[in-house]
Amino acid sequence: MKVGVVGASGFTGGELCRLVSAHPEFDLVTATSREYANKTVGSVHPNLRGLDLRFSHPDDLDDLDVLFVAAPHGVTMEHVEEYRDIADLVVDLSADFRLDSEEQYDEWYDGHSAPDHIPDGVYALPELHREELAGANLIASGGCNATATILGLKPLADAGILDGADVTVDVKVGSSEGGAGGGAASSHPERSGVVRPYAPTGHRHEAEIEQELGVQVGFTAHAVDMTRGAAATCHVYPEEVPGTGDLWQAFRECYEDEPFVRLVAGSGGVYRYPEPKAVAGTNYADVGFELDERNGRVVVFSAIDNMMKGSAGQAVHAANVALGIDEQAGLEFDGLHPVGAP
Amino acid sequence: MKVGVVGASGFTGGELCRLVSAHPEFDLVTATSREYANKTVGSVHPNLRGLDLRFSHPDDLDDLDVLFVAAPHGVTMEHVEEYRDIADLVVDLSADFRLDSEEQYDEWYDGHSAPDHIPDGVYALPELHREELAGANLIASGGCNATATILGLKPLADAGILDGADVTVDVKVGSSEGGAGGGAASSHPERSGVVRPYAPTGHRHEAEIEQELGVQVGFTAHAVDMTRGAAATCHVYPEEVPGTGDLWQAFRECYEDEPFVRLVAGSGGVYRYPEPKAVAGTNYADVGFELDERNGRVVVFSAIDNMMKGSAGQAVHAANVALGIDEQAGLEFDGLHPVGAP
Amino acid sequence: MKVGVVGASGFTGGELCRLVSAHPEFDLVTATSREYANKTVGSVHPNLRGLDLRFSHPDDLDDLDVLFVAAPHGVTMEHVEEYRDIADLVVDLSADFRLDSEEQYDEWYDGHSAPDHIPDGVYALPELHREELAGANLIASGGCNATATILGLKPLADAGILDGADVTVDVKVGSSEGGAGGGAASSHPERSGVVRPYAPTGHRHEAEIEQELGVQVGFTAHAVDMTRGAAATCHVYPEEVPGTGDLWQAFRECYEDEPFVRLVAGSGGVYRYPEPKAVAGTNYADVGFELDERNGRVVVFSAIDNMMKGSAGQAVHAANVALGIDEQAGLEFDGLHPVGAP
Amino acid sequence: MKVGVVGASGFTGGELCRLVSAHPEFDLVTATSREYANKTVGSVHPNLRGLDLRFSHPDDLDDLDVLFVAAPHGVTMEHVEEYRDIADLVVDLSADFRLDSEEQYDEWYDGHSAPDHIPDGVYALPELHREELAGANLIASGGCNATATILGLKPLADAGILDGADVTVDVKVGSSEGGAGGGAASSHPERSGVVRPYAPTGHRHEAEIEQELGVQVGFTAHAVDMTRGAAATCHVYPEEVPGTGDLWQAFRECYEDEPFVRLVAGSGGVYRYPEPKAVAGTNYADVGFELDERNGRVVVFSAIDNMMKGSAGQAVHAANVALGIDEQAGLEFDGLHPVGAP
Amino acid sequence: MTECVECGAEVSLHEDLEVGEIVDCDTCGQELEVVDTEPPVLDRAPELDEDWGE
Amino acid sequence: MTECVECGAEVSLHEDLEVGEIVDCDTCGQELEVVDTEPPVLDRAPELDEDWGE
Ligand SMILES: NC(=O)c1ccc[n+]([C@@H]2O[C@H](COP(=O)([O-])OP(=O)(O)OC[C@H]3O[C@@H](n4cnc5c(N)ncnc54)[C@H](OP(=O)(O)O)[C@@H]3O)[C@@H](O)[C@H]2O)c1
Ligand SMILES: NC(=O)c1ccc[n+]([C@@H]2O[C@H](COP(=O)([O-])OP(=O)(O)OC[C@H]3O[C@@H](n4cnc5c(N)ncnc54)[C@H](OP(=O)(O)O)[C@@H]3O)[C@@H](O)[C@H]2O)c1
Ligand SMILES: NC(=O)c1ccc[n+]([C@@H]2O[C@H](COP(=O)([O-])OP(=O)(O)OC[C@H]3O[C@@H](n4cnc5c(N)ncnc54)[C@H](OP(=O)(O)O)[C@@H]3O)[C@@H](O)[C@H]2O)c1
Ligand SMILES: NC(=O)c1ccc[n+]([C@@H]2O[C@H](COP(=O)([O-])OP(=O)(O)OC[C@H]3O[C@@H](n4cnc5c(N)ncnc54)[C@H](OP(=O)(O)O)[C@@H]3O)[C@@H](O)[C@H]2O)c1
Ligand SMILES: [Zn+2]
Ligand SMILES: [Zn+2]
Repeated sequence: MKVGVVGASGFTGGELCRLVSAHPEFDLVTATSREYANKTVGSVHPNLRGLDLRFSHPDDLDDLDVLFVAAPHGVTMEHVEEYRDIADLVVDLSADFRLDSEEQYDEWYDGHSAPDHIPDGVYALPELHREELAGANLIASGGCNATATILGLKPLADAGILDGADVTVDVKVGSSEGGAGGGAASSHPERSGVVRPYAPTGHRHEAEIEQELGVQVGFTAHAVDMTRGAAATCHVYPEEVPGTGDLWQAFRECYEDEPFVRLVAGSGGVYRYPEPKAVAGTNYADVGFELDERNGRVVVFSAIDNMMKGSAGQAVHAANVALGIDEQAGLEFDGLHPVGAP
Repeated sequence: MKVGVVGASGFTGGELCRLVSAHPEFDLVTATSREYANKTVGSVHPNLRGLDLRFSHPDDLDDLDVLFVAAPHGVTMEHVEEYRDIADLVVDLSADFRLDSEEQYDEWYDGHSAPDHIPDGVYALPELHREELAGANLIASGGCNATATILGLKPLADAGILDGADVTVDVKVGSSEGGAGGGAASSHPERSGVVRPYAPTGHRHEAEIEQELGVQVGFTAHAVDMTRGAAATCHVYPEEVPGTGDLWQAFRECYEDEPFVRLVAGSGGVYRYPEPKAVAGTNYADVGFELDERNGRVVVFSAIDNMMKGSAGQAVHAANVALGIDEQAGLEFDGLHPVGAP
Repeated sequence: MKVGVVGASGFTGGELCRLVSAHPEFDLVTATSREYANKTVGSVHPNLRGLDLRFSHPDDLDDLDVLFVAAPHGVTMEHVEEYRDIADLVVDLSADFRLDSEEQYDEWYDGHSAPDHIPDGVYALPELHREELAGANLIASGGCNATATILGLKPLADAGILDGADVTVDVKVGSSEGGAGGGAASSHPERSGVVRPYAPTGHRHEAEIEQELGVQVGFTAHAVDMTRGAAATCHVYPEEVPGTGDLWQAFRECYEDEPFVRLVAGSGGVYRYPEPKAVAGTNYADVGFELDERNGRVVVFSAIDNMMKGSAGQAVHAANVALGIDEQAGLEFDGLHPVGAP
Repeated sequence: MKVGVVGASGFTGGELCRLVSAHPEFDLVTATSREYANKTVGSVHPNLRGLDLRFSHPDDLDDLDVLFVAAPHGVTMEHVEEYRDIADLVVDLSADFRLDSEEQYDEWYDGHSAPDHIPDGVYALPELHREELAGANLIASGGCNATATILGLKPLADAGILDGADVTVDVKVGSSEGGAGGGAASSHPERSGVVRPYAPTGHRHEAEIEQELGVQVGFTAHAVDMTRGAAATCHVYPEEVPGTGDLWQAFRECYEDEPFVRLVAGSGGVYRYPEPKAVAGTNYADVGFELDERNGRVVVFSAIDNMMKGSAGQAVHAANVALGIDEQAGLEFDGLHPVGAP
Repeated sequence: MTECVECGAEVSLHEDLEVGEIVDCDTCGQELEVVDTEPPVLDRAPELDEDWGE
Repeated sequence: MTECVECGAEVSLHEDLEVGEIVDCDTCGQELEVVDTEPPVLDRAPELDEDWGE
């Protein structure tokens, strides 16, 4: 299948190029960049030095089977007609088609310029939307913080444990979440070693979380010193505190057949709970929990690589589902150990 | 004044040596280590290479004005008679004398072997106990996570905002919190780049927090990739949501005369909220907050250097108060910028 | 093919498990650990959680086609009879069979306990020994610093540019080079952020370098803040200074058909020269150079992942060659971008 | 004394503000920034939040006793008349007045626009120019890499060991060396975890090194993952190899009375040789060496904090000497332990 | 096949199991002590906490 | 006062010195073994190398 990537000079765009070019069913034929047009993809992404491909301008897109768009919010809604014309399947990584209604965009973003296409957009997480994804032709890949949160809380939502519960989500993310641009705050001297509240309140991912889980959460995100990775710690105070057995059952029911969600909790050794470096480079979401009986609290941990399960990997996974390909195709990498701060 | 440090080869003990030796009123005459006895203090702590002092054995302590004890939990309670005999003022950095009653030790620790001395112990934070500290002769320096939490939430407690509120504390800490020992989990390859839940529930600092604030909190601590620093994010859902003005007033009332607590919130630039690297090496606690009206939540951020305000700095500050010395003596360092992951 | 790994709980052993289990021709049937016998491999190596295998004791090795040994120096020489009995091909990652003669072991190590097997050992780098490797049954995988150095300097050696030249090699390595054990010097607080001379002179890899290149080098290694990776900067003062064209020719002649050596020099963008993070997780050695006409110096840069090209990857590559399998089998991963400090 | 800082919003300018404001003889009255004029100094430098000072525009400089200029190369030469008019002592941190002659500027930089002032400039290192500094009124603070190199090699130069020797200098530096600006290459995701050759050959600090030591060196600089710090490893092949005793004598003679140079070599423990994190935040240069008898090589290690001994600290030290103040005034901080990657 | 007391998943056990041996559950990772062998009975193994200064 | 065999600086020694004790030179940091006490004689202490995989 002929596959293109818009925004290929960016971080998620580069990750898509990596995944698509190693995918057994995909051929990477187009990778766009305005800034680096005509340069080799490897000149920007050193891991793709072996790729025999140069960036082209996004105005020069040709017919494709699949088009991944990894541009800032707003770009896809502006070009959606054109993109859907060019490609049978458009997978967008921005927030442009994640929410179900124009009203939600008005509330959380700056309005929507292509509202007619909103109903076609399917939220990409196969763990929640596997059936709607089959045959979809406009897919909206989720936000990375939202993905970590949704996957962590989904079992509790399904088991009714979130009904009436107070839920706080405290997220820690790496610097790649900011994309390849980056101003003073993301320069190495300022960004190294931080535990920096960057979205104390009002994070727009709350909209997706609420939509997907049906629960309102208090959400705060912190930048920490890693490049890849997002970790969500969800503090849940249920109306009725469940037992550990109930929790295991809820998590296992939800995920035992999921190829990309692993339960990690209570194990011995160094890696007892989900943590982002254990999933770096992979499409896994590791989720786990602990019961705090004293305080009537369930603590859920969820860890993903924001470049993978949090964006490019999720997008390819959803495309696989939509196209009826083996779900795990192109997403087999299991990660590294030891690994520092990937 | 003649000052000694027990446990001087450890992390907080080394920090105490640094502070004491540069303190205008203190003379560092004794620094104990069993492992490094007779070696220069500088051979373990490279920043103290200029110090003309060798470690001595803790069995050889002589008369002192002040004795700081930076040994693991249990050591001070075992030697407390001896220490108080030797020194007019004993400042202990462990948890041995932090709690008000033997019952609390039975609940949270493994019992207490010198319960008669418990009533004499004064919790070290001058922001809460300045008056009791004056003239104290047994001081219990607080836990670092507890300190960050207590200082963050104190203004809300004083203003009644915590009454009936749900409170969750999500802490991120550096590797020096584990002390100078360290097994596999704290080796560089395993510990780098982590966001690792290390105390998901049941952290013993809950006891101190509850004692000092009168409120029960759901507490979870994560190891992150820095060496010095502890950051507490406190998510508070008050019964009645205060306004931003009320919050500012609560924080200012609490801290406007405090030399070591700074309010940091809403400022522009890169450093808008408290973060540990901005206080590294200093005795400051930076505290700030943000109101989440949508979710009826107050988010409080608190950042300290666990080696300073979280242990050695707090201990010296308390000693200054107890001895009637200028509170800030020996604690004037303002930190560095830029600084990476200190 | 049935493949086993001795020392599988260690860093290079874990990497071998990862590579072998994903290798199209290999079946990982045995992974030994004395400390973790009967525990799942995934309990130590979180990236291998999906592997359905438990550690066994090294005394319980059964018949195998290939045995990789990733134990400390000395273990293989002690067990070499047994290992060669059990497996048709033994690939050792230690230094036990790297040097050509017993005399060299006496000079650089503490003597050799199985000198009869020394002649059978083939140094693993296919770039230098592809022909001897075909059909070998005892392979000695090279040292990581030596590998980086040898691959960097080989083109100059072949082109005669090293004859009579002064050569200094200044190496920077990550913390995984020290293996999974680790004392105080490799604890996170002490090891973070270092530029620490750890082998100023007399590094034992000089022996391999001299043997493979026929040139004596002044060698110094520094620990720097990364987990994976070794970078060698080779400062060469040739008797006669070559031109840039000569240098390109030397490097291209040497490596143009090599699947795992890439020439990286003078390119634009951020990644202009070889650097370890661009090869992390891969089996590539990136090599490049710059001519310093003013000082009559050729500077060669060489970067590898010490877990891969510097150990486990090199070992699998050599095994592939020895067994007549596709050289790149199991070694296709191209690395990540962006990536922090992997 | 009334002191001003031009370029106070930058990294070295911020460090100067920190040092000047805590200096017993200095009053920081002016800190310029064009971008942040009228904002508080603390809004850019969070460690200076306690400073009651706002940035002013560099056009509005008033009479001063001392003016430190921490602007990019070229600014001081353009404004030198004005600056010397305003202030009795001008200390420039750029390269504008470091070299002895206009010819050298033509060779290494882009010419000089105020050649008449070149003869007045005194190179700031008191270890080399203490006498000329006394009473100087134009001081040129040295380059950070040059400073590390010069201080490391000076004892060998004085002892004649460099005469006819081959000298290679391999430097590792932190990200603050690039200043507060920073493009893609210094963004956190790209700059983290690097060992990146950034100046393989032709570094302009060679000019200073040659001028100060009278020896030509092959110089290569690498960016590594730290924020503060520069470490120079100097590989020296003397015509006649000295003994260890000769070397100790050379180093001790050179530095035994120097307040800011410490000899660190051969010690036990974790910190055996100079390393940047042990001097972070301080004005120390740690220097040490090892003899490589096998290769006829002397390896010299030198470590500084580029923000301190490599720029702002050196500048204040030189100003202290020029003004006849206690040399160590304002430079007493001894650094931290443990400390991660400062 | 024996159930993990932590998560309820089945734990695969090797043959010559001995009382006192520690195995880990491959679903939840819980360390389990073999308290009986015929039939195998597993209980939570005593935990070794990481030592964190406080 | 005794000279350090590594760097030649004088090493300050405490009183009840014992043979076999290790002290470090405060100039060069060399670990020194006390081989005699009256008068004190110091020699280089055996070094414990960091273990680095290779
Ligand atoms: N980073 C994450 O963790 C993450 C996670 C989930 C979702 N996302 C979403 O993924 C998208 C990309 O994020 P990123 O982090 O990869 O950002 P990025 O690194 O900044 O890359 C964005 C790319 O888009 C291209 N671009 C910008 N404007 C464009 C336009 N008008 N038309 C075509 N191309 C344009 C740019 O390339 P040229 O200027 O060279 O054309 C740039 O390389 C965003 O919508 C983001 O919200 C990111
Ligand atoms: N690290 C933090 O952030 C932090 C914060 C707040 C409070 N604290 C508390 O401060 C204390 C010290 O913590 P740390 O992190 O500095 O630990 P550390 O680095 O492990 O140091 C502890 C020191 O105590 C000495 N020691 C151990 N047992 C002793 C005994 N029986 N008698 C005398 N000395 C003994 C050891 O030295 P020798 O074996 O050489 O004698 C060691 O150097 C602990 O109670 C800790 O909970 C630490
Ligand atoms: N790390 C590198 O970058 C690197 C590079 C090139 C070569 N090497 C070489 O590779 C080898 C392994 O290094 P590493 O870094 O992986 O070390 P490591 O992490 O310390 O692992 C060594 C493993 O060997 C096992 N072991 C120790 N003694 C043994 C014995 N007598 N019999 C059987 N197994 C034994 C240990 O497991 P149990 O105690 O659980 O049995 C341990 O897991 C060394 O020879 C090293 O020089 C390493
Ligand atoms: N970083 C180091 O390690 C280091 C070491 C040794 C020497 N130095 C030298 O120190 C100087 C400053 O370096 P840095 O790293 O501090 O750079 P920096 O962080 O980029 O700061 C430079 C400052 O100069 C100001 N500036 C720029 N152009 C100016 C002009 N025409 N007039 C007045 N002010 C101007 C800028 O502030 P506004 O734009 O806000 O006015 C900026 O804050 C450079 O010459 C550098 O070579 C640096
Ligand atoms: Zn289980
Ligand atoms: Zn000495």
